[in-house]
Amino acid sequence: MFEAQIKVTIKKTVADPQGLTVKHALESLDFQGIDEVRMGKFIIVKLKAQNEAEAKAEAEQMSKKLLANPTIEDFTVDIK
Amino acid sequence: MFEAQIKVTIKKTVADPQGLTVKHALESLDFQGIDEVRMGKFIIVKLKAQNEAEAKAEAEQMSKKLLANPTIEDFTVDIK
Amino acid sequence: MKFGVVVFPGSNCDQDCFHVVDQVIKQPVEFIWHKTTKLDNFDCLIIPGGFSYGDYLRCGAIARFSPIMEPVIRFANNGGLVIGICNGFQILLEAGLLPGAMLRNKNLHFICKFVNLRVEATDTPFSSGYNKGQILHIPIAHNEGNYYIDDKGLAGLKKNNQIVFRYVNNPNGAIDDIAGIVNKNRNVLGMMPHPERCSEDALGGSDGRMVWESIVKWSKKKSTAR
Amino acid sequence: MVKKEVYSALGLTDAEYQKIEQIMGREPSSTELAMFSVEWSEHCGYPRSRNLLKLLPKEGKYPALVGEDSGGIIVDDLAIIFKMESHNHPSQVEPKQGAATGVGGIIRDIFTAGARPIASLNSLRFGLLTEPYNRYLLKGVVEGIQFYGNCLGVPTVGGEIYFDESYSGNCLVNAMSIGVCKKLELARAQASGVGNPIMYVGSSTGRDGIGGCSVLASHEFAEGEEKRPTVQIGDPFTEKCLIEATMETLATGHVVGIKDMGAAGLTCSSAEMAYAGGSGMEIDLDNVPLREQGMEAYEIMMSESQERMLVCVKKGKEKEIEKIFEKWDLHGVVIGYVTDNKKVKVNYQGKVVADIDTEALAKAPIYDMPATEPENLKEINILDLNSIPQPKDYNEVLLKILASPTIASKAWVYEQYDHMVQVNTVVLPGSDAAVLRLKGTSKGLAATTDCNSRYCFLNPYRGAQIAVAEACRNLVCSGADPAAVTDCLNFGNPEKPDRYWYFKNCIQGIVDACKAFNVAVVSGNVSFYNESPKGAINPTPTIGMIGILDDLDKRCVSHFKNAGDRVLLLGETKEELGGSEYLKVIHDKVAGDAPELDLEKEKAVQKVVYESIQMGYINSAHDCSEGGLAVALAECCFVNNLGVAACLIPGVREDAALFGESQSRIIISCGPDEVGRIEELCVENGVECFNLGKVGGDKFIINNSVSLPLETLRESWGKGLSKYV
Ligand SMILES: Nc1ncnc2c1ncn2[C@@H]1O[C@H](COP(=O)(O)OP(=O)(O)O)[C@@H](O)[C@H]1O
Ligand SMILES: [Mg+2]
Repeated sequence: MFEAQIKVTIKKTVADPQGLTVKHALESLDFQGIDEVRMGKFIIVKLKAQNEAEAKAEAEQMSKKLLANPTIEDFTVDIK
Repeated sequence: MFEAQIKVTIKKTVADPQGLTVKHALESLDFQGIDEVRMGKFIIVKLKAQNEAEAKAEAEQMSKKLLANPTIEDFTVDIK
Repeated sequence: MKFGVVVFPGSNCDQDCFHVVDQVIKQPVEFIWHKTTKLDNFDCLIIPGGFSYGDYLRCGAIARFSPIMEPVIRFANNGGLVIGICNGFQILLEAGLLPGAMLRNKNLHFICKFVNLRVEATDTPFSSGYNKGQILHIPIAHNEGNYYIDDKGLAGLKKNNQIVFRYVNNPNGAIDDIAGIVNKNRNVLGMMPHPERCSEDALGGSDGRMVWESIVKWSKKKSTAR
Repeated sequence: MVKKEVYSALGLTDAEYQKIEQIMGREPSSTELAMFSVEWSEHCGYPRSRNLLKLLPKEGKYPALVGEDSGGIIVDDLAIIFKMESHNHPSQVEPKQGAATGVGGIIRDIFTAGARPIASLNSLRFGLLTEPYNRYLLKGVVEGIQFYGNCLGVPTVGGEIYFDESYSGNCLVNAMSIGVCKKLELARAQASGVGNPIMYVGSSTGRDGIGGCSVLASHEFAEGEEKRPTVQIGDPFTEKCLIEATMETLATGHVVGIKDMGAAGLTCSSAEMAYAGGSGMEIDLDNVPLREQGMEAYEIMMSESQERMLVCVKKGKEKEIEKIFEKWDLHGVVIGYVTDNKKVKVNYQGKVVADIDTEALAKAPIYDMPATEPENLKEINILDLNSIPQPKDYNEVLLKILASPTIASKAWVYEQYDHMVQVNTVVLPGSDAAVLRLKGTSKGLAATTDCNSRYCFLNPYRGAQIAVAEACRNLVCSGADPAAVTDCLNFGNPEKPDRYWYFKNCIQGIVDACKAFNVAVVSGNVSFYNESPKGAINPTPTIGMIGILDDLDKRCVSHFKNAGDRVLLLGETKEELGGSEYLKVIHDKVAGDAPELDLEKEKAVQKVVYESIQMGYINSAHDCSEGGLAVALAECCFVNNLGVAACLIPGVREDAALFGESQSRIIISCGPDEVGRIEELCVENGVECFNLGKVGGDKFIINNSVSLPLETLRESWGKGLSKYV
C-alpha cells in the first residue's frame, strides 16, 4: 500500500482570489512580512501498486485526468 | 524570503465526504486498488523571516490561528 | 422541437428548466439520466445548474466524466444545440466544449441576487431574440463564476464574437466581465446567470424568457430550411 | 455492577438508573444503558418539558397534522409540512458543520414525512460582533447554511438574526424547513407488519457525535484506540441524492414507515418506529454499513452520522427499494425485521447486545420542575422615563440605530443563500415574510420566523405572545392568512427554577396567543442548557409560522412603490420604551417591561390590513418592530429608492414617537384615492389610523426631528452588519 500525496496549486499566471483574501486576513491578525499566499488542494490517495514508481505513475494519471484542471492548475505527486 | 508549505488535512476520526466522492469518481474512471482518498488544503505562504526556524514558527502560528480548524483538522508545516 | 434536461446526481435546477420549457414555453421536454449512453432525437440539450457530485473536487469536474457526456459531446460536435447554465456551464468547460475555467468568486462568497447583463452578441441560436446592447435583469447564484481564460484565449473569444453576455457591474471578478460565451460554431452556450429563474412575471421579471424563445425560433427556422 | 460514574456521565440520575434496572430485571448491558440514556435525554424524550408542551393547541383554523416527527396543515388536497429545530451546541463548537448538519437534519424530518422540501428559514442569535469569536461564529454559521442549503437546491428564503451579550458563549442556530406533498402521499414514521424488512439507507456509520457515551469506552473496553467523540460533518451531496431516492421510494407505495436517524441515530429511529407501530423490531448490526473499523455495538447504536434513515418496507419489495438506492449510489440494506413482541432486540457479532421493551424506552419519565421568578426581575422592570434624557440630534440617533447589527440590512447574509432555486420565491428576502407560489395552484405560501428575546427576558409571558403576534403580523403584511406555528424553545438549564419559570411562562404565552389567533402549533423543538459561564441566554422561544395566500396575485411587500403614495400608520403609538433597541443602543440599558399587547387590538389591525390587501387598496405594508416607527419607515424606502416626508405622532415624547416599539402597528402606503376607504375600514374595526405623510423625493424627513438624504440612511443601514465581516 502506498500513499500518494498530491498537491494541486493554482498556476502562477492565474490570480488566486482565495489566497489574496487569506493574506489580508493574516495581516489583520498582525502577521507581518507576508509576501504572498496561494491556496491549493492537498489530496491523499492510498493505493495498491507493485512499487513506488507504479504508484507514482498511477497518481499522476489521476491528477491529469481528474484531480487537477490544466487550464488553471499545476500539480505535483509525492509517494510516501 | 522563505516559502512555508502548509498541508491541512481532515482528522482521521472525522468523516470526509468529499474524499469519498472523489474516490468513487476515480474508481468509475477505472483506477483500481484505491483504498482511501482524503481531501485537504495546500497553502503556500511566502514570508520574510530571520531564519528558517523563525519562518516555521510563524507559519505554525498562522496555521493554528487561521489556516487550520483545530476542531476537525491537523496541519504540518514545511519550509522550502 | 424536443428539449432534453440532463440530470446528474446533485443537479438542482433540472426541475426548474423542465418547468420553464414545459409550462412556460410549452415545448416537449424530457429528463435524461446521466448514466444514459444514447440520445434520441433531441433538438436542444440543457445542462442545468446545481451541484453535480456536490462540486466536491471542482465544479463540474466529476460530472464531466458521466456516461452521458460522450453522447453530449458528439451531439454538440454534430451541431446540436447545448445550453449549460451555471453548474452546466462549468461542466461544459471541464468537458472542453467551451474554453476557459472557473475560479472562486472574488469575494469568496456564494452570491444569489438579480444582476444586470448586457447582450453582446445576437447572432447565436440562444440570443437572436434580443437586441444587441439590451440590458437584462437576471438572477445569478454561484460560488465559482469568476470566469478565467488566458490572454490568447480571450483574444480568440473577442475575435470570433463569442462573448454573448457581459455583466454590467461585475459581481464575481470574471475576466472582461464575461457572463456567457458560445463555442466557435455558436451551437453551445454556457452562461452563469439563470434565465430559467426569470422567465415568468411572477418571479420578478421575464427577461430570461427570450433565451428559450430564441432557441425555439432558431430550431423552427432550421427545420423549415431543411 | 455498573459504576455510578458511568451512568452519571451518560446523564442518568440514580433514580433513573434504578428504574432502568427495574425495567430490565437485571443489570443493563452497556448498549442498553447507552440507549436509555439518549432516549430519556431532554433531546429525545423531553422529560422536563413534555408536561408543558402538552398545553400547546393542536387545532386551529386549518386542519392540523400533529404527528410523529414533524407536523403540518392541510390546504385543499395538499399537506404542508414544516418544523424548526435547534443546532446550538454543535454550532458553538464548530459553526460551519454545526449549522450545516442542523439544516440537513431538519430537512430530513420534512422529506421523511413524504413532503418535498420547498423552503428553509433560519433564526440566529450571537453575542456582540465586537468580539472576534462571535464574528467567527456568524461567518461560520452562514457559511454552513449556504454550503448545505445551496447544494441541496432548497431555497433559504428568510429568517432573522439578533445580537445580544447573552448569547456570547452560546449562540443559537434554529433551522426551519417547509415541504409540500399531496395529502394522500404523506408517509408515517412507524414500523409494523410482522416480518416486514427494516432497511438502513443513506451514508455509512462512523463514530460521529457519540458524545457522552464515550465513557462506556473506559467502562468496558481497552484504552488506547482513539474513540474520541467527533464532530458531525455535513454531506449535502449525499442528502440531495437521499431526497431524490426517498421520493422515488415513497412513490413505489411499498413503504410502511420511514424515519430519519437524527439525534441518537439508530437507537431513536428503531425504538420510536417500533413503538409508533405498536410492534417490535429485531436488527442485526453486522449488516450496518460502517465507515470505521472496530466499532462497538453501543457506538453503532449511538452514532449520529448524518444522511441516514431507517425504512420499513413491505415484505418482498426490498429488492426493488435496494435498486433505487443503488441508482443514487447510496447504501440500502436490510438490517432487520418487524417482530410482534414489542421489544427492540439488537444483535451484533453473534450476541444479543440489547433487548428492551420499546414502550419503556420510548416513554421517558416526566418530571415536574420547580419554577420561581428571578429575584431581580421586578427591579429590572422598573423604568422611569424621566430618568432617560432625550437626545438632541435625532439624525445621529437614527443613523446609529440603523447601523445596529440587529437592525441593519441582512443582505450580506441572505445573498449568500440561494433563495430562488425551485422557481417559487415570489417575494424575496428583505420583506416582512417570504412568499412562495404553490405550483399547480393559484395559492401561495408565506413564511417567517420571529422572536424578540429581550421582551421575553423582561416579561416571558407577554414576550412570547408578541413573538406569535409579530409572526402573524409579518404574514398579514405579505397578504397571507396566518395558518399555523412551529416553535423552537431555547432556554437555559431547566433544573434551575428561575430558568424554568421563564420556560413555563413563555409556553403559556404561546398557548394563549395561538388560541387567540386560532392557529395550531404543529411541531417544535426544545433546546435547554443554553448557558455560558456568564449565565443563561435570554429566553428565546422562536416562532416559525406559515400563512396561506388564497390568491397569489394578492401578495404585498414592505417597500414603497410609487412616489405620491400616501403613508398611513395603523395602530396606536404608546409612550413606551421598555426593552427597546433605542434604549439599548443609545442609553445602554435593558430595562422596563415589554411593550403592551392587546390581542384583540392586534387582530383588528391585522384584519384591516388583510382586507385592504385583498381589496387591492394598498401598495405596501410593513410591520413596525425593533427600532420603532422611524426604522420601519426607513426600511420602506430602501428597495425602490423612494424617500418620504412624514409628520410626528403627537401625544408621546419625541423619542418614544420615533423609536418606541409599541406593538400592533403597521405602516401602509396607498394611492391618494384609497385613503378614505382604508380609514373607513379602520373605523369599522376600531383601529387607529394616522396620516403620516407622502412617499417621494430622495430625502427622509420626519417633521422637525429627522431630515437626512436617503443615501446617508442606506449607508449606515447597509453596512451595519457587513462592516464586521
Ligand atoms: N438568517 C437569515 N437568513 C435569511 N434571511 C434572513 C435572515 N435574517 C434576516 N433575513 C431576512 O432579512 C429581512 C429582514 O429581517 P428582519 O429585520 O428580521 O425583518 P422583520 O423585522 O420585518 O421581521 C427578512 O426578509 C428576513 O427574512
Ligand atoms: Mg422580525
